[in-house]
Order: sequence, then structure tokens, then C-alpha cells
Amino acid sequence: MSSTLKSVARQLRAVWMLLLVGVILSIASPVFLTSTNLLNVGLATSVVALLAIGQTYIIILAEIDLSVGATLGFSSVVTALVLRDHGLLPALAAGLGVGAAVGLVNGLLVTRARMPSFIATLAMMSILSGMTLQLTDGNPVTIGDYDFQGIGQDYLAGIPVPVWVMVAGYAVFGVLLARTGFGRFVYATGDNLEAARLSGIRTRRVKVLAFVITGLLAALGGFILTARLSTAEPTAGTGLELESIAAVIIGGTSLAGGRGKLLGTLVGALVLGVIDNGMNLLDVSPFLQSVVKGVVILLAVFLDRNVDALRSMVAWRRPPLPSDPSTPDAVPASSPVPAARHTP
Amino acid sequence: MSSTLKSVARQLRAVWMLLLVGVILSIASPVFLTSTNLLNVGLATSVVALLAIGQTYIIILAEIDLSVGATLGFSSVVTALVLRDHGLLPALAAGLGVGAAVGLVNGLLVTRARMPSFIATLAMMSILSGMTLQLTDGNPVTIGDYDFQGIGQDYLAGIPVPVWVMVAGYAVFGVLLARTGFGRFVYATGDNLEAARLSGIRTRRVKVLAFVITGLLAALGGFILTARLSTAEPTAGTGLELESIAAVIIGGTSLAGGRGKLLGTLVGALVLGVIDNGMNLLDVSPFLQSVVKGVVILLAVFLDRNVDALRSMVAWRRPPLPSDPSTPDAVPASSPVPAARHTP
Amino acid sequence: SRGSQNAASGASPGKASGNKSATLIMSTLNNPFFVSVGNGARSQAAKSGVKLSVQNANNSDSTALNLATTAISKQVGALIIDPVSSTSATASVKQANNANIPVMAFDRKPDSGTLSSFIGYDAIQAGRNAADALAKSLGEKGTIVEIQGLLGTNVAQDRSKGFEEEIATYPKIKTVAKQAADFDRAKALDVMTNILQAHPSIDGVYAANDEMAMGALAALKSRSLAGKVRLVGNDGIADALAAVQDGTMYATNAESPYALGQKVVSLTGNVLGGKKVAAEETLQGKLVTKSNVKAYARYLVGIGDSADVPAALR
Amino acid sequence: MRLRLQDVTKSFGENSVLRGVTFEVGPGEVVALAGENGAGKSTLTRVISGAHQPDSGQVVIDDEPVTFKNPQAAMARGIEVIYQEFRQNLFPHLTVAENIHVLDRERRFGRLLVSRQRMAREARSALAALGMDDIDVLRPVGTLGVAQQQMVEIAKATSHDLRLLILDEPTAALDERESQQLFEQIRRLRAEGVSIVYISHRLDEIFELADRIVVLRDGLVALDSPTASTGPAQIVAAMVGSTVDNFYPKERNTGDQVVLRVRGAGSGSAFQGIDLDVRAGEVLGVGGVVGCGRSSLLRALFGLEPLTTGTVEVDGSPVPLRRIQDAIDSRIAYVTPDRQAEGLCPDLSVEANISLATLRRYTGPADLVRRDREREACGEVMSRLRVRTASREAAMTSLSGGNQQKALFAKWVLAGPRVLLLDEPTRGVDVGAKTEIYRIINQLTADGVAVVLVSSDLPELVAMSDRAVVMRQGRLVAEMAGDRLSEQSVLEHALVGAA
Ligand SMILES: Nc1ncnc2c1ncn2[C@@H]1O[C@H](COP(=O)(O)OP(=O)(O)OP(=O)(O)O)[C@@H](O)[C@H]1O
Ligand SMILES: Nc1ncnc2c1ncn2[C@@H]1O[C@H](COP(=O)(O)OP(=O)(O)OP(=O)(O)O)[C@@H](O)[C@H]1O
Ligand SMILES: [Mg+2]
Ligand SMILES: [Mg+2]
Repeated sequence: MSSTLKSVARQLRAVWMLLLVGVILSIASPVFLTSTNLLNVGLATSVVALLAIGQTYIIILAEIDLSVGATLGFSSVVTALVLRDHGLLPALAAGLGVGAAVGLVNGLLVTRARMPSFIATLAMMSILSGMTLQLTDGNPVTIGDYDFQGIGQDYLAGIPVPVWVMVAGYAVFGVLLARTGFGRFVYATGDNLEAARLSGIRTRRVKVLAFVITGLLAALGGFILTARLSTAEPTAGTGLELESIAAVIIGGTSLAGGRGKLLGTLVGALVLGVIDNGMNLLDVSPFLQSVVKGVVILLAVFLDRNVDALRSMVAWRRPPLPSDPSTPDAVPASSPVPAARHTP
Repeated sequence: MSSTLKSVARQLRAVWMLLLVGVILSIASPVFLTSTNLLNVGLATSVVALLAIGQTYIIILAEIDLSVGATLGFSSVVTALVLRDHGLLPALAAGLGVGAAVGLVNGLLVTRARMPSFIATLAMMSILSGMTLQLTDGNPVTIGDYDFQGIGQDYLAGIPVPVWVMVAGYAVFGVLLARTGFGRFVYATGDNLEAARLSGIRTRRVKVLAFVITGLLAALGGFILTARLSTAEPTAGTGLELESIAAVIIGGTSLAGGRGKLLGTLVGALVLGVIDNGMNLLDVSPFLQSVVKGVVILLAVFLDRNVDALRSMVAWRRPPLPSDPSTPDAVPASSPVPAARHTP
Repeated sequence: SRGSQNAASGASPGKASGNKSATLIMSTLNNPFFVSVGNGARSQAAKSGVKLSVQNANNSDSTALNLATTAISKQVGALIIDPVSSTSATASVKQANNANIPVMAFDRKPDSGTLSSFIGYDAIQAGRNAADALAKSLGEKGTIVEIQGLLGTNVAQDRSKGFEEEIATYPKIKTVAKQAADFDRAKALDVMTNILQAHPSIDGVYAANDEMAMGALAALKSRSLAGKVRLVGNDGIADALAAVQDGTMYATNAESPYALGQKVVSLTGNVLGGKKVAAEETLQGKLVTKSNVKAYARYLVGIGDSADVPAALR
Repeated sequence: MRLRLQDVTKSFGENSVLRGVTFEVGPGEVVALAGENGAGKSTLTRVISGAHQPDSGQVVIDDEPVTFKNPQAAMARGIEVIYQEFRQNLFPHLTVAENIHVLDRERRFGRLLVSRQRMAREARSALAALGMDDIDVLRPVGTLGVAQQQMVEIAKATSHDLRLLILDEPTAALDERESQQLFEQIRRLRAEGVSIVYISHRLDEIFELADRIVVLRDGLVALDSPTASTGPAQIVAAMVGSTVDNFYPKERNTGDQVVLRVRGAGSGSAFQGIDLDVRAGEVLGVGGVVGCGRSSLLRALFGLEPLTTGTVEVDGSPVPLRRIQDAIDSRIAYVTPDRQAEGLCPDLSVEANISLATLRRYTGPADLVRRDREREACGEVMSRLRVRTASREAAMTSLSGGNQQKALFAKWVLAGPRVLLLDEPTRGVDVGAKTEIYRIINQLTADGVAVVLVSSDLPELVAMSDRAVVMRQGRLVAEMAGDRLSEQSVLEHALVGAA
């Protein structure tokens, strides 16, 4: 099987999960399959889906970004404050600038200060959420600007602008990842850092760039969230880091790096969105919602992993770990690079 | 330098950080260095410190457990419910049983169902927090039992029981990790899963056991929290997963697995506890507290990493990554094991 | 007795030492309501000459307890707590009791322990008020939706309890959906959007706080249902007052957080000054509808809380 | 290209690896670089390629001193390196085509968007030039065999405008036939005027290929002379500082008792119908080309891969072999071919590594490790095998390659095996250390251990085996001993019908 075919099959697994959930829901609720409801799912998914784009880049690079939610919150508040005082364009520039700056700092902490991304971005999350509250004194910042609100509330050709933004984001960054030299560098760096370096790839630059992209997309997600609510909440984005990581993993990207497709992430984000939507439609007890969500995530990833194992058992290649199949690509695993240095 | 010496030096770095923060605080606040306040720090740290014990085992095994906080919450509520209806011993047994069961499920998901621990325990966290709410209908369960309250509120020889429990936990599990065959297997499995397996170590069993230990310690932490508050709160434990991971990393354990000492984790937990305590004593603005905390974490880990680099630059052994120092042991990195299996 | 060995025991109460310091432990500060409580408290502290330190428990019971323990070992003159939950606050109160430090509580009443005073809005009553207001506005019949707060937290549980008990007394009102949105505006927007899919023709919505009410309102607006569907919230934050004023929201059970903060600190000042204070003071929320929103705004400005008054009403 | 190294020094901390290396490689010249493990050959490679910067001294290209800040700068000058741990230099999840063209400096496949078809086409022709047209360029590299991976690495290096090629032990993973294919390419490149630095521990290869031989020792050039006027003994003397009179100190210890008996063993498509009898003190060599199934056989005998048919007996009692534990219980030991990936725990101490498989012998009450006993046992085996280390508590990483290999041996010697399975036991090990490993094998056979030896180093296989079998496409095709056992005969049987 060619690599392309296989990767499609991998994505298809997430798609199957989406279809499965979709079919169950369309039987259970007559509303589910209406176009308005599906657009609502798209709308509700858009922010997480945008964050998950950057997170996919980061995870393919074998890193992780726990600060995306806090970046979204911080840049939202900055955007709203600048919008209030200086108007639309400066506000958008400021928001994106803040997102890029946070990404840059994350990237430098990881590549230059040699910190594990898990802890660097965790600390960054703490710092940013404090700064956001400090900046606004804990109060939301109301948005009066109609143009800005349009980013979240307008429709184009019957489809909400956030859905367009999401689709555009996936198109642009999907092509960037799959079809450009930079995208290949991302895969290569995540797959084998040392080899990438020795092949002449500027791996640190690649990583920093990916963090900056992630920051920019978090800012973009912040615009949408802020515009939808007509207000920038200082607590906006809380918890979205884990949600975005879940979307990436459900989408079939491996936390070990080097593998994954952006389309899978979109499907992963939609799976999560559909579950939320369905549980609301069916009025599932709020207590049980998180149980159901957890179970569906387990199921999705379990299927993903074990179809893998099954397939490779019948295929020409050796199974990942013939006799001890414990977490072939669990996070975190020691990298091949430290291994390399053990042999003089 | 011997490996033991090296590891002591590694721990010493966390100790230095602790001392540094401690010295600054004792100058800034006259109250800081009083014995009551120090005991308060111990008391406040005890729960996170207990969770961080298990988390250390898990991280040395190159896995991660995001469900410890939710396990604590769930087992607390179960303990409180059984305590109300059946008395102390059954309650303790039930609490520990629940903790162990959750750990077992986590362990099996990771080793048998081959799921990355990040996502398996994330889903578990979601499931458990839902079940906790479901079980209590969202209400706290009040504890009337004086004996049970004693676990959190009594003093022994002038020192609070939770501090004793914490110390005992570190002693027992410190010896288990550093001095027993099982402990050796934990390091070996985390360092190189395949090599451990080929040496006849039952690596899956080791992992499952570590998850069970983590679950048990989460239950123990739950006893203390519940007893201190005289009530089992359904939201108890939220956020402690990241706090416990931060303690482990500040303590010098590498997310890449195979390295780390339990004593370092204790120091890491105390660093976090002292920061919190100090900021309260100094009446730092609540919003700035999370900023300060993030910065101190960054600083602690930055020093840790870069003293490392510095030292190995003057020492006999190769630095983690001589010319491209990006994240020598970032989470997650592709493991040497998948690489191994590509070789017929 | 438990905790008596805490070395802070024997510390003299504030009134004897002339210690005019107090620590206020907020359950959270990530929410405009509580931020406003803090602001009210600070403004009053300046007036009453109390040296006030405001701390944030981040909705964590154990953090709250740790903060209380720290404050007690600092030997503050008085401890003011805004319990994360009424059960878990007991431990803090008892510790302060043992250390002879006067404790005030507000918003939620600790289940036991000795308080110098308790001042609070009654969360169960708040839920009842909202239920009554919503029922009345609907002519006591119709279909409604309840949006709950962060489950497992005291306010969410109590407001929901009050609301459900009271709404049950209106047999012709039917709750068609009950979902949680964690007191979060963005979550409420998505939840309400989804609910409107399943139930496009509801008559009323109760959101357990105004943040969620604003989220729900955004969802209603996108379906052009704002003003048509009766929306009742809780708290009386500025955005909600503005929405009530422009008719997109029916009512909010306003519980001026600023006034609460002021009240608490002024009572604390009395306690520290050795004056006698009432053991319990329950503040009643004020149902603010379009008819009295201007008056309510004037009241807020009057107490110095213009920050919580929307521009349109200033 | 004319490359000249002028007094190059490089140290890592206190460890001065290169202490003033000077030599030259002319255009169209093949220079072999030899030296003990840890002599600094790979370090030198990395200095030339810009992966390391020299502390002092100069790299001079065509009379122009250059400083390469990073590998890209060196590549821009047409310098390509096939690094020693070549698998570490490939991207297992990327396709063959993507691996070969990962950098695409010239943006040959589109300025913005990459044309995958064109990339695949060029990759195919690059491989075809190496005689490897059978590799599917759309397969992920991780799914290829080692030898094919090595070929991809070579294609990757040669697909650029090439002026200097450095190969660091390229044949460690190749069999005879593939090595020959590689040599052909090297000769072709030389004819095109490409300068070549060839690093190897195999003297026969050096003599076959090189125009000149440079030996590194203690960070200095110990020998620099034309191949034609140099003999093996001279090289070895330059490498280790003393003469080694016997590379293969083979002792014959074969007894009568059959220790390992295999009947009708088969595992899927990897191998079928294998019958073996290995006697006490006997070394049974297994020959064959890459992919013939001999590694799989060894893995199966250790319980790592399922044995679908057949039986295995050790000392007359059947071994179930459902998992590794079964093999260990039957006193089978297995020295893995890849010490990094599956042999050693890099961060654990040398001692902990050595005692890992036998730890249960040193644990007392409450599972506590009796450190005194552990230390005693490890110390004994380490001195017996002459494992050289600064301290037994030093991390495994700090040992040189040869000593790591000996430590891996020590782990299994300590287990007191009856059957010892060796797969490429001297891969990447220098001449001196190799001889020590052979002595260990002698000691074990003297104690009556039955040894199965898999090695692609033919002289080693022939010299160290008492008897050898040859596998082809998963089956035993020949058995030879005594005078009939020669490199030529092993090769003939291994290659017949293949290629
Ligand atoms: N990045 C590094 N940091 C510290 N020490 C290093 C580094 N690279 C190499 N060394 C040390 O330099 C010495 C030479 O190593 P090198 O890999 O160059 O040897 P080699 O000649 O290639 O050996 P082999 O034949 O085993 O491949 C060894 O002692 C090694 O431990
Ligand atoms: N578990 C397995 N599943 C599928 N194919 C396998 C498996 N194990 C081995 N093979 C295949 O069987 C063949 C024999 O492999 P083996 O590793 O035994 O060869 P080898 O001769 O030892 O090669 P090398 O010299 O490279 O080590 C190879 O083509 C390999 O890809
Ligand atoms: Mg080398
Ligand atoms: Mg082999």
C-alpha cells in the first residue's frame, strides 16, 4: 500500500468515527441532519479547529503547545482593547502581533532555552492567563464595532464567516503542510530531528515558525470567539488546549511526531463538535456528558490504534511491536536522537 | 562523576531553586520562616506531593497521567459516601480500591489497548469527573467521622498528619524506586522499552503496576484533602494533574523517561508550594500570582536544562544535542523502539 | 479539639491588638461578579481604614483552605471568606475560631463554625426569584430552557435547586432542556445554539448567571429571537443591564456585587473596631426589568460603582 | 575537490578527541580512514560536514580555507556525508522519494508547491543509478530493510551535485553482494573526479577500495600512506599501538552433547523448515544475504517472534517459546544486533545494564537489591570481559562503542546461558575490541555453551565458526565445516539463485 493510500485510510478511520456518531445522532434526533444544525456544528467547532491546525504542526514536530487557549484569551483581550481605542485594523494587527509574539517566545524557549515544550508552554499558559486578567482587571471587554462582530456573526453565501475562515485555514495550512518544502521540513524535523539537522534543515527555525503559526491561529480563533460573543472574555480559551490536542490525536496524528495529516485534525475537531452538539440536542444529563465524551474519545483512538495493528499484522511489514505492544508511540518516548549519541 | 553523584547534583539544582526562593521570601516576609508557616507549606503541598509520587513513576516510564486529579476527586466522593453508610474501614478500602481500579484501567489502556497515555488518561479524566458529579448529583458529601477527619486535621508530635503521610509516602516509594528490583525495572523500561523487554522484564506489568500505584496515591491524596475540608467536593482535584507534572519536571525528571529521582519531585512540589505561600504572604495581586508562578517555573526549568548543558560542556560525556540544542528531551519525541522495528 | 495545636492559637483577636488588617479570600476572580465584589471591598476598606488583602482561591476548596491557613499564621485581624463551597469552608472557619481570629463570610454560608457575621445573597432564593419572574413574564405557561453553571459548585447547585423547585410550582411551564455551560459565555452560546436546533420554539430561558445569559442572548440574536424569547439571568452585570434596557433580555436578578463587597468590609471594620454586628444579614437580590433598570443604575452610581453601569445607562 | 585538514583540533569538555589532524584528499581519490573505536573518525566527519566546528585548525578546500556554520553550508559546496548511524539520518515515516529530496535546495520540484510526481520520478532514477530499481519510492523508508535504507541514504547523498563524499562505515549493515554494489558506485564516483573519504573497520574493504590509508590514533594521524605500500599489520599497529598477531584467536571446544536442537522451525514467510543441532562448546555460524531470514530465526529462538511450526529443545527438554521469559528460563541468551535500539538502556549505569537480565538473583527481602552481591557479580564479569569504563556507576552512554558492545555481552554472560544467540556481535567494533569479543566467545565455549553466530562479516564468520549453515530465502541450503568452510563457499551458497 502506498503511503498516500495509507494516510487516506488513516484519515478515513477518523471519518468513520465521525460517520458512526453522525448516523447514530441522525437516527436519535430528527434535527441533527438539518443544514442549520450542521452549520451550527461548524460554527461551534471553528475556534477549536483553528487552534488544532497549529497544534497539528506542533505535534508533528514532536512538541506540544499547552498555551494555545491562553494565547487566544490574551490576544482577544488585547484586540478588544485596541479596537475600543484605535479601530479595526490596528486591533487586528495587535491581536495577530500578540499571537505571533507569544508563539515566538514559545519557540525560542523550546529551541534556544532547550526547555521541554510541555513545561515551557504550561508556564506560558499560567503567565498569559495572569496577564489577561491583569490587563482587564478580570472584566470582559465589550465590542461595539459592527465590522469586527461580522467576523463572528455574518454569513457569506448562507454560510457563517467563521466556517469560511475555518475552511480557508485548513486549505491554506493543509497545502502548506502537504505540498510545500516547509511542510516537508516539518515532517522531517518531527520524524528525526538529528537527521533533519544533518540534512541541512534549519530545524530550530522550523520549530519557531510552527509556534508562530500556532500563535497566529490562536489569535485568529480569538477574533472569531470575540466577534461571536461581541465581547472579549478574560477567561476565553480556558481548556481549549486539551480540546485541540484531543482533536489532533483523534484525527490520527501521532504524539511521537513525524506523522499526521491536517484533514484528520479537522475530522477530529468535528467529531468533538458533533458529540457536544448531539448531547445538547438529545438533552443528555450534563453530568453524563463528560462521561460520554471521554468514552467516545477512548473508542475513537482505540479503533485508530488497533486497526493499525490489525492491518500491519496482515501486511508485509512487521507489526509495530510484535510481542509487547505497549504504546508504540506513547507520549513521551525517548527520542532516537539521544540514542544516536550513545555510540561513538 | 558517578551517576549517583550526578543525580544528587541534579536534585541539588531544584534544591537551590527552593533555597533561593526561600531566602528571598524570608527576607521579604518575617512570617515566612516561622515553624507554623513552614508546616503550613508542608500541609498545603501534601496532596500535590502525593500525586507527584505516582506521576514520577509514570514519567520515568516515559508515560504521563492526566487523570490523577480526577481520580482523586472520584475516589474522595466514593470514600465519603461509603464512610457515611458503612464506616471508616470500608470507606478507606473503597477509596483505595477505586484508585487502584482507575490505575489498572489506565494501565491496561496504555499497555494492552496500545493507546498513548496522554489521550487515554485525558479521556479518563473526562469520564471520572462526569462520574463524580453523577454520583453526588453535583453536591458535596459532608464528612462527620472524627477519625477520618483526623487524617487531615490531627497532629502527631506537633506535625500535621498529612505531612507525616507525605514524608512516609516519599520514604516508602523513594526506597521502592531507588533500591528495589521493581524500581530498577521502572527505570529500565522508561529508558529503553525494547532493551528492557529483551532483558526479560515484563514491561507491561511494570507499567500497569505504576499506574495502579499512581491511582492508590491519588486516593490517599483524596483522603487527606477530604479530611482537611471535612467534605468531599465533586470538583476536588481539578487541575492537580498539571500541578503534579510541573512538580515532577521542576524536580529534574525528564519527560523522555528513564531518568529522575523521587526526592527531586518532593523538592519540586515544595518549590510550587513555597511560591504560592510566599505570594500570599506578600499579598501579591492575585492576577499577578499566576504570572509570577509561570515565570518561576520557567526559570527553574531553564536553569535545570542549562546547568546541564554547561556541565556536560566541561565534562566527559556528550551533551544532549551538541549543535542543535532544541529540546533534548521534549515530550513527545519519537522513540528508538519504532526505529528498531524497521530493521529486519 | 482539632487544629488547636496550630501555633497561631492564642493570637489575640483583632479588636484587642488594634490590628486593623483583614484578608479577603475570594472564591474566584476570573469572573466580573467577584471582581466587582473585590472592588467594592477595596473601596470600602479605604474608607473604613482596614488594611485589606484580597486573595483568589480559583474555585479550589483546597486553595481556599491553604489561603486561610496562611492568613491565620500571618495573624490577620479578621478573615473574610467567600466560600468556594459551604461545606468545605467549615475547615477554614474552625481554624480561625481556634486562633481567635474573627471570621466573616459572605455569599455562601459555611455549614458550621462560628462566624462574626454572615452577609449574603441567598442563592436558592435567587433561583426562586428568577423562576417566578420568568413564569410571570410568560403568563405562567410555556416551554423553557435552563442553563446551569459549573456543576459541582455551590452556586450552580443552589441556583439550580431554587429555580427547579420554584418552576415546578407552575404546572403549565415545561422545562424542555437543561444543560450546563459552566458559567461561561462562549459555552453558553454554543449550548444555546444547539438547544435552539432541537427546540426552535421555546418561550423562555433561565441562565444561572448573566455571563451565560449573554451567551444565550447571542444565540437568540443569531436566530432573531432576542426579545421574543424571555431571558432571565442572575447577577446584574453591566452587559445584562444594557440588554434589559434595550429589551433583548427580560430580567436579571441583580445582586450588586459591589454593594456586597462594601457591606462586608464595613461590617469587618466594625468587628475590628470592637463594635457589635448582626450575626446574619441576608441581602435580597433585586429583580431588574426594563421598568426599574434606570433606577437600579442610579443606585449603583450612587454607591460608587459606576464601573458596573453600562454606558447607555450612565 | 581537494580537501585539506590543517591541524584540526576538537574537544568535548576535557576530552580532546582531535588533537591536530592534518591530511589531504585529492580529487578522484579514495582515502580510507581507520582507527579504534573512539579515535575520532566520526567527529572528524562532522567537522568536515559543518555539524561540528573545529576548536582550532582549518578545513581547506581547493586552497581556500572555509568555515562551515552548519551542514547546509558544507552541502552547498558539494560535500555530502553518509553518517555512521545511517538509520538515524533517515526519516522513517517519510517516503523514499521525500527522503532523497528532503532538502531540495534548488527547488527542483516547484518554487511554492511541490510536484510529487516529479520528485518520485527523480528518486526512481537516482536509485536506478545505484542498481536498486526494485525499491518503491512511495514507501515509507521505515518499512524498508536495513540494506535498502542504506541504499536510500546513498542515493540521497549522490543525488546532489557531489564533489566530496564521506562514508562512515557504510557496509556495517550490508552483505557481501550489496557491498560490492556500493563499491561499484564508489569507483564510478571516483572516476568522475569525486573525492571520497571511506571509514571502515574492515581491512579487506580498505584494501579493496582505497588509494591511500589514514589512521587516527589518540587524536593524531598515526599513519598516512598509499595502500599499495601498506600491509594490514602496519595498519593495525598504527591503530592500536602494538601488533596484533592473531585477529581471530579461535579455539575449538566442541563437545558431544547436543545443547540446542531445532526441528522443523518456521515462522510465517521469514523462514521455514529449519533443523539445527548445536553441541556444547560449538559455534554454529549462520551465513546468508540480507533478508535471508537468519535474524528472524534468532529472534524466534528467543521468543521475540512467533514460531508457527516446529520444536526447540535445550539440553533435551522442550522450550515452549511463547514469550521471552520462556527462552530466558531455558537459559537461552540473545545478543541483539542493534545495541542502541534494543540492547542497552543508555541512561542506566553500566552495572545496572549488566545485571538487568539477572537482577532477581540479587534481590533480597522486600525486593530490595543487594547491591553488594550485584556489584560483586558485575565486577567479576566486567573484569573477565575487560569492559573498560571510568566507573561502574557511569551511564552507559559514556562508554565507547566497543565497550558498550562488551557490556551487552557481559549482561548475557552473567546470565550463565546454555545457548548464546549472537547477531552481528562485532558490528561497528574496532579490531582490538573484536579480538576481545572473540576471546569471550572462546571462554564461553570452553564452559560448554552452545553458540549460534550470525554475522555479515564473512572472515569473522568463517574464522570463528566450528561449523556453518547457510540460509537462503528462509531455508537452510548448505552446511559446511572444516576445510569446506570458506568465505567462497558460504558466498556461493548464499547467492545462488538470488540476484
Ligand atoms: N558530541 C560529543 N560530545 C562529547 N563527546 C563526544 C561527542 N562526539 C564524540 N565524542 C567523543 O569523542 C570520541 C570520538 O568519538 P567518535 O564518534 O568520533 O569516534 P569514532 O572514531 O567514530 O569511533 P567508532 O569507530 O566507534 O565509530 C569518543 O570518546 C566520544 O565519546
Ligand atoms: N515479523 C515479521 N513480519 C513480516 N516480515 C518479517 C518479519 N520478520 C522478518 N520479516 C521479513 O523476513 C525477512 C528475513 O528477515 P531477517 O531480519 O531475518 O533477515 P537477515 O538475513 O537477518 O537480514 P539482516 O542481515 O539485514 O539482519 C525480511 O525480508 C524481513 O523483512
Ligand atoms: Mg564513528
Ligand atoms: Mg540480521
